[in-house]
Amino acid sequence: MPLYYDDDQTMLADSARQFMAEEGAIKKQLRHWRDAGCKDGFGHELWKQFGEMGFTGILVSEDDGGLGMGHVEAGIVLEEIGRNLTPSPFLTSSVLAATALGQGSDDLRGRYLPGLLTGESVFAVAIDEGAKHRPERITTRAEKSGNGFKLSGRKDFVIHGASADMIIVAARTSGSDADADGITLFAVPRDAAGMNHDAVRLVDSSVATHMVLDGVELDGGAVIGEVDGGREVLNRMLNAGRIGAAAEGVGVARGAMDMTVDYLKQRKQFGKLIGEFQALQHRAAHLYSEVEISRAAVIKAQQLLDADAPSAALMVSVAKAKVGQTAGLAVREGVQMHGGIGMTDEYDIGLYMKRDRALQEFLGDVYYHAERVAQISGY
Amino acid sequence: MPLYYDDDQTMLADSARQFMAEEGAIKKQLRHWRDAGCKDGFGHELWKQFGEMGFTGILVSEDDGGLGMGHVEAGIVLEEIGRNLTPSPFLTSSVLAATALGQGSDDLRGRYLPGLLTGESVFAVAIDEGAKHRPERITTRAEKSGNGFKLSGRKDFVIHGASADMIIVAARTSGSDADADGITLFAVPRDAAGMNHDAVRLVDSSVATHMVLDGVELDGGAVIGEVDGGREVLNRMLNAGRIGAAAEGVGVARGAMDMTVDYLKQRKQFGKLIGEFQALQHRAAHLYSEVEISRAAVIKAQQLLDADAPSAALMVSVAKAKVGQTAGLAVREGVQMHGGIGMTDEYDIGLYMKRDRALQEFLGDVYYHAERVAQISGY
Amino acid sequence: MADLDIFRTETRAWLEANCPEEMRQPVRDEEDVYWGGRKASFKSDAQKSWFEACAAKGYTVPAWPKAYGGAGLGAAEAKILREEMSRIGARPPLSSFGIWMLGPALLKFGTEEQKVHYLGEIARGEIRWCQGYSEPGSGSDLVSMQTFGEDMGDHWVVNGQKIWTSYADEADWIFCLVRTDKTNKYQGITFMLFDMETPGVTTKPILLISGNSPFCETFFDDVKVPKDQHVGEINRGWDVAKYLLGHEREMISGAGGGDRTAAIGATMKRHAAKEGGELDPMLRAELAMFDIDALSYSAMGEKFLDEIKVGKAHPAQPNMMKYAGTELNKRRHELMMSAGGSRSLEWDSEETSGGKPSRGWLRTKANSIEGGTSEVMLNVISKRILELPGD
Amino acid sequence: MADLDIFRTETRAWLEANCPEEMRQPVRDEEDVYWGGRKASFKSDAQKSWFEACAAKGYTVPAWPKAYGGAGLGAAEAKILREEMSRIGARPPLSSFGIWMLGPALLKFGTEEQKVHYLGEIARGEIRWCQGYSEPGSGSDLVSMQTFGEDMGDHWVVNGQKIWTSYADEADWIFCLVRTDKTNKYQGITFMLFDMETPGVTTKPILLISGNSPFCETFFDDVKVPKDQHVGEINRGWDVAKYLLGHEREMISGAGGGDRTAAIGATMKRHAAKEGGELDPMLRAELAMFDIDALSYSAMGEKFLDEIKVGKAHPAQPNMMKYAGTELNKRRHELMMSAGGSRSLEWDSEETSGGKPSRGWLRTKANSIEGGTSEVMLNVISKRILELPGD
Repeated sequence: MPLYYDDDQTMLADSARQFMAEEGAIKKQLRHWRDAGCKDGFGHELWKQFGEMGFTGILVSEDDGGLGMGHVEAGIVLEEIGRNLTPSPFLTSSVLAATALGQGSDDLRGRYLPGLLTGESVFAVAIDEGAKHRPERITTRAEKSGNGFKLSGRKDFVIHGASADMIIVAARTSGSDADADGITLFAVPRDAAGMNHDAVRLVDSSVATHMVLDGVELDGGAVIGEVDGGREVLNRMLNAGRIGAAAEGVGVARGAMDMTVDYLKQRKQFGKLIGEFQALQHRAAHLYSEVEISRAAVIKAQQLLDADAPSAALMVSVAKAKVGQTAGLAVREGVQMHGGIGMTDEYDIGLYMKRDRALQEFLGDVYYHAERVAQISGY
Repeated sequence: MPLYYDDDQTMLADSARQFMAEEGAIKKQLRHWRDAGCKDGFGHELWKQFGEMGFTGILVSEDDGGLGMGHVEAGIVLEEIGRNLTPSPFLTSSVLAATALGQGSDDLRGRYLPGLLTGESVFAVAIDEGAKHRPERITTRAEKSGNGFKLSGRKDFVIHGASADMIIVAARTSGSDADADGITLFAVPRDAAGMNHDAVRLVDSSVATHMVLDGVELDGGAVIGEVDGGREVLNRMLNAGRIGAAAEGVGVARGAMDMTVDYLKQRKQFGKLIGEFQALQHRAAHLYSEVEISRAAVIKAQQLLDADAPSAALMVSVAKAKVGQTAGLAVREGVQMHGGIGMTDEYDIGLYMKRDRALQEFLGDVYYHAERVAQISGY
Repeated sequence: MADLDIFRTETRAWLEANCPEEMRQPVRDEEDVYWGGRKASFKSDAQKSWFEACAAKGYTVPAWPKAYGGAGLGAAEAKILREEMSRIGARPPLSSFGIWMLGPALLKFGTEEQKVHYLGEIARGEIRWCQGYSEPGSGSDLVSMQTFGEDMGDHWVVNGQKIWTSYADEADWIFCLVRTDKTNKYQGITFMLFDMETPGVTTKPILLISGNSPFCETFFDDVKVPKDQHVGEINRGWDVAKYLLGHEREMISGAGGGDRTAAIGATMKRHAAKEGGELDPMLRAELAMFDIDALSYSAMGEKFLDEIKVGKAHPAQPNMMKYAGTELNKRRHELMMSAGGSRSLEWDSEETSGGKPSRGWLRTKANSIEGGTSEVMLNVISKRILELPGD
Repeated sequence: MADLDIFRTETRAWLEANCPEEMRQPVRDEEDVYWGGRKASFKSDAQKSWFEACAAKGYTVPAWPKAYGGAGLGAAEAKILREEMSRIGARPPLSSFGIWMLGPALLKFGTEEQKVHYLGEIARGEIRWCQGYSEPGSGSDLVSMQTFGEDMGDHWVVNGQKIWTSYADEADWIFCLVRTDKTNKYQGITFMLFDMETPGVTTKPILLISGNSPFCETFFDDVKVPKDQHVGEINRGWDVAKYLLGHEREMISGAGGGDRTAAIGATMKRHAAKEGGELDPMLRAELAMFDIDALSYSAMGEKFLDEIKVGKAHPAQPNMMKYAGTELNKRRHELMMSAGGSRSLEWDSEETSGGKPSRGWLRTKANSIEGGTSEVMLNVISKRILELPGD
């Protein structure tokens, strides 16, 4: 498959770009909800519009009423989200949760997917325990109790946790903390007794929670996939989320780069446009080259995931790490080249730097994925 | 102690600079012996001149007829050696071997130091086993036999091995391969039976050997320091050699930088001196900054070593690694900024690149010393 | 030499007696420091007594002459005082742009009268100063500034706008570059001093990406400035400004020492352990590479200070220090954020005492912009040190 | 679609029958490849039979029209042939600047007569070509070249000097930029072709830091060149040269694939194990960072080729590919040298088959200079892609 968009994908990209530039614009969404101190950190109206556009169901099978598309298409939407820093539950709900639910029972899919498709429901995922992404190690326990389970433990960095109607929790039903097996995924409804959220606003104005599960009782129907067999579903969900975050990161990088290159063409210093200074030209050209290469890595990984290729996991980590490097460079160069005003809240470039930082951390940073690349490659 | 040269050191620096620029110049030494295919890779005449200048005895105590100076002074000479790419046995003989012999018996010092002082003797050290510097692991064994020892094993990267009158060999007299203790240093005379050298010319035109010890018989008098207590002497020798190599590396970096900056002021392209192009100006300025900082790190480490400070070992690894980064940058930028002619043997800049590469590898590269920095710092 | 030993013993004893325990805690932010001025109030009795003890002894500005409120210490003594204070982790009794910036300018260019008057006020923490250099549109190109002072005989009438005036909203007086001759770019600028309460002066804080507002926009609308309120000659203010910029870069260059140059690997490991995790092997490698650069830079800082003392440093060397030091500090905070993980993303949580990690990280991004951008530093190095041809 | 499947089956069978085992070994250096020409000789019978089989079938230049010695394959078929050859690791039957450089120029700018004559010779490996572009002093600034051809009616008399002429000492003919109008910088250059045995042509090999001499200085002393031996119009040679430079950058950009973009971490670990050691944790981290860049770049290479096929690639994109690809390759060899340790320093030992690691490492330093320096590539990207203001 060629590494560029086919006609359908190009159409989707055009409509996503136009929609996000208008409805998802920084002023209209990110700044609006941030300055309003919104407890969700995003707008439910926009989320419903996502539903009307069909974005919410991109990764939901057609049998379940979705579009049954792949990660390339989800990435198209995410790149525009990144470019406009549009706050929404798309990544957690329509990519992570939707991927997991796709492996769930008819009952679970019937209970949760319709609300997702219309943009009425918001989902979150609870994976991390501690400040770094370490899904290899899951200590939250789910004990059998009656015909169901009782969950106890603590989860961190649960994006949209306090706004979510349902949270997918990875818990241990057997084995010891570091075992690959013995993991089970649960769909935990918001009103489940014994689930407490400590909400914290993050640097990018999104809201995450530290989540405590204090003997949360669930019936067997809440299990996604097989009991003790959750690792495979978890990995599928993580890969979808990681390449999704990478695609959003490409959008962040491109948005920051475009804004900066435009600025280089307007700002004068020492009687010259600063874009005439060769040192800045070369740095901008190097950045362009890194952004192009990162984007290619992301599309390659998306295609491998869509093809269920064995090499997908490696390429996903390559792409997440590469985008992390590049987006970090883009926002640092962006702020530096903007000079003093780049440090002011009035200009948007700083918002890109903040979003990039949170995105870098989500589902594994450069260092985490570099380690994975080495391990998967066998060194 | 201030981090600049005092009056005596300034005088030494001036005479070393003048001497090396005249007698140790690239054309007169490195190219001459290289093009002559000299088996030693350096000139014995120059080595005797080192003796007349007193350089050979900088680290030899006054009681033993040396100057009894410190690593700052040795570094002054080494920086000029680096700047002129002067091939000589100074680092192996007057720094590494001299440091070890300083811990040796009156008999050993009396046997070997006079020849060193006059520049008649050349010494080498045999530490590495395999292609990377791993002194923590020594497998060459020295078994007791009679009132002496019998050495068996293989050593690599023995610089000047085939030219040396005496080779200091680190061997294991007890314990297992990776033990810290159980190491003994031996002074092995060139004519020792059972010692075979396979000489190889290296990229920088120096000559090293792969050395095989096939039951080499030595009497107890060949032991430097205590039997089984050689690790401490070895470390002292290694730190002296490492900071010496770092000082030479600073000279290599400065030589390459100066040559390149001069070229930027002469070469025209597109009707301009290439030194007028801001992109090159900024890269040159960054390089200058790295070179200055590296040099400060080296002098700091030298002073700590001379003061026998506990933090010396950390700073030595910091300096060796930092200089490795910087000298590498200097020679790469040097060749690139010279353009096509930088690739020709006719110009000297490529010789700096070759010497840097060998120096990087000698006594531990950037990665080896970065690992040491982490371990010594406790992470 | 003996005298210095005596001085050290006395100083140690004096600090023991006068520096309250509370004032020996690390400074977490600018809040923890006393900045002086009319609007100032002490955060605690300890802060008050520490400041007063120092002011009485001239230790708010130890190296200034006694006549101007200092202690008249020589270089060696001043060094000992610094060493003894940092030994017990004593906080500075008083911080201000008066001490760092205006003071040195007055000491070099001021009249005797100005020194006695203004330096005294600074030393006693009575007047807090702010700096009026940059203007919107000028940025790195300082001399392109437009704020104009019209000569009305015994006074100027100043109109214009300044930006990046630190804490202008809390300052009492401003030292300010004002164009007094439009026909001469460099020799048409006067270094003026005036009261921020003069009619026509207004300030507007600038909200930064860190969420703080340490800087203001400052507007001058027909501000009357008496003709005697200038440092150096009229129309020669650029000489004063250049001198101060050099001085500022020396200061910003961190002069070695301080957190900025410390190694962080071991701390980050403990930090990770506290969060119940290990350092990623790859992050560990990055930290080692950083520590190598940080420890090397701090050796450079030490060397730089030693060389300055004896005039061995290249006059443009502060530009190199400023460049390398600020780039290093930005990298340091990037790595601290990575080691801190999602916890360090928190913007206003208690656990992060109000988002110190993330706000501190964002704050460092200004390091390579304020006081001369990294790009300007590199230009200066290439021109003045490497003497590459200029265009 | 079916046709292509048939073609693949046939091709596979043909290769099986015609590509000797010996010709399926990796190419270690240019020695292992047949370059053709009058002075050429085959290194082995296998090389000879492989070349002759391909030449007969037009597979030395599969995509060229049959009339010019090619096989007239379409893009899809050519791709299949490439895939099948790399599947069995088949060496190219013939390499030459005629195939890479002059061929494409003639196909676009040549007369029918020139195509039949010169392309045929190239396809059959009869004539080996070299390129005469750069001159001492010109470097990146190609159009500043001085070699002049004086118009003598039916021929030119060429005087001057070229540098970096690859294997000029082994080549039969040269395609060469010659100034034919001193009054017009760009439109005063003619793209000439002439025999290296013409009186007045002399060559001098240039010794490189790698110890090899793949390039020469070439001198022209009153060289007679018949007026019909030029490609494109007289004084319009720059158009041909520009086209070829773009083509060359596409080619150098590695077009994805090949060693240049492969990950190396796992190989380096095996290598270290063979030398009886482990990878340093810090080197391992660097290798992982490199592999991330290498695998990303190879995805970019694939994307670039796909986009070129359908004309979706930005016309200046080859400059980005060339920049990123060559910088990556230099880094790759730096890391291979580090992993190889002191063994890889050896200059002429048997164990390193004559210093392949170190000589190969040094060779890569030219990657970012030849065919347009990295600096020129970055200039082009900033001007033509980012459209930053030019000076």
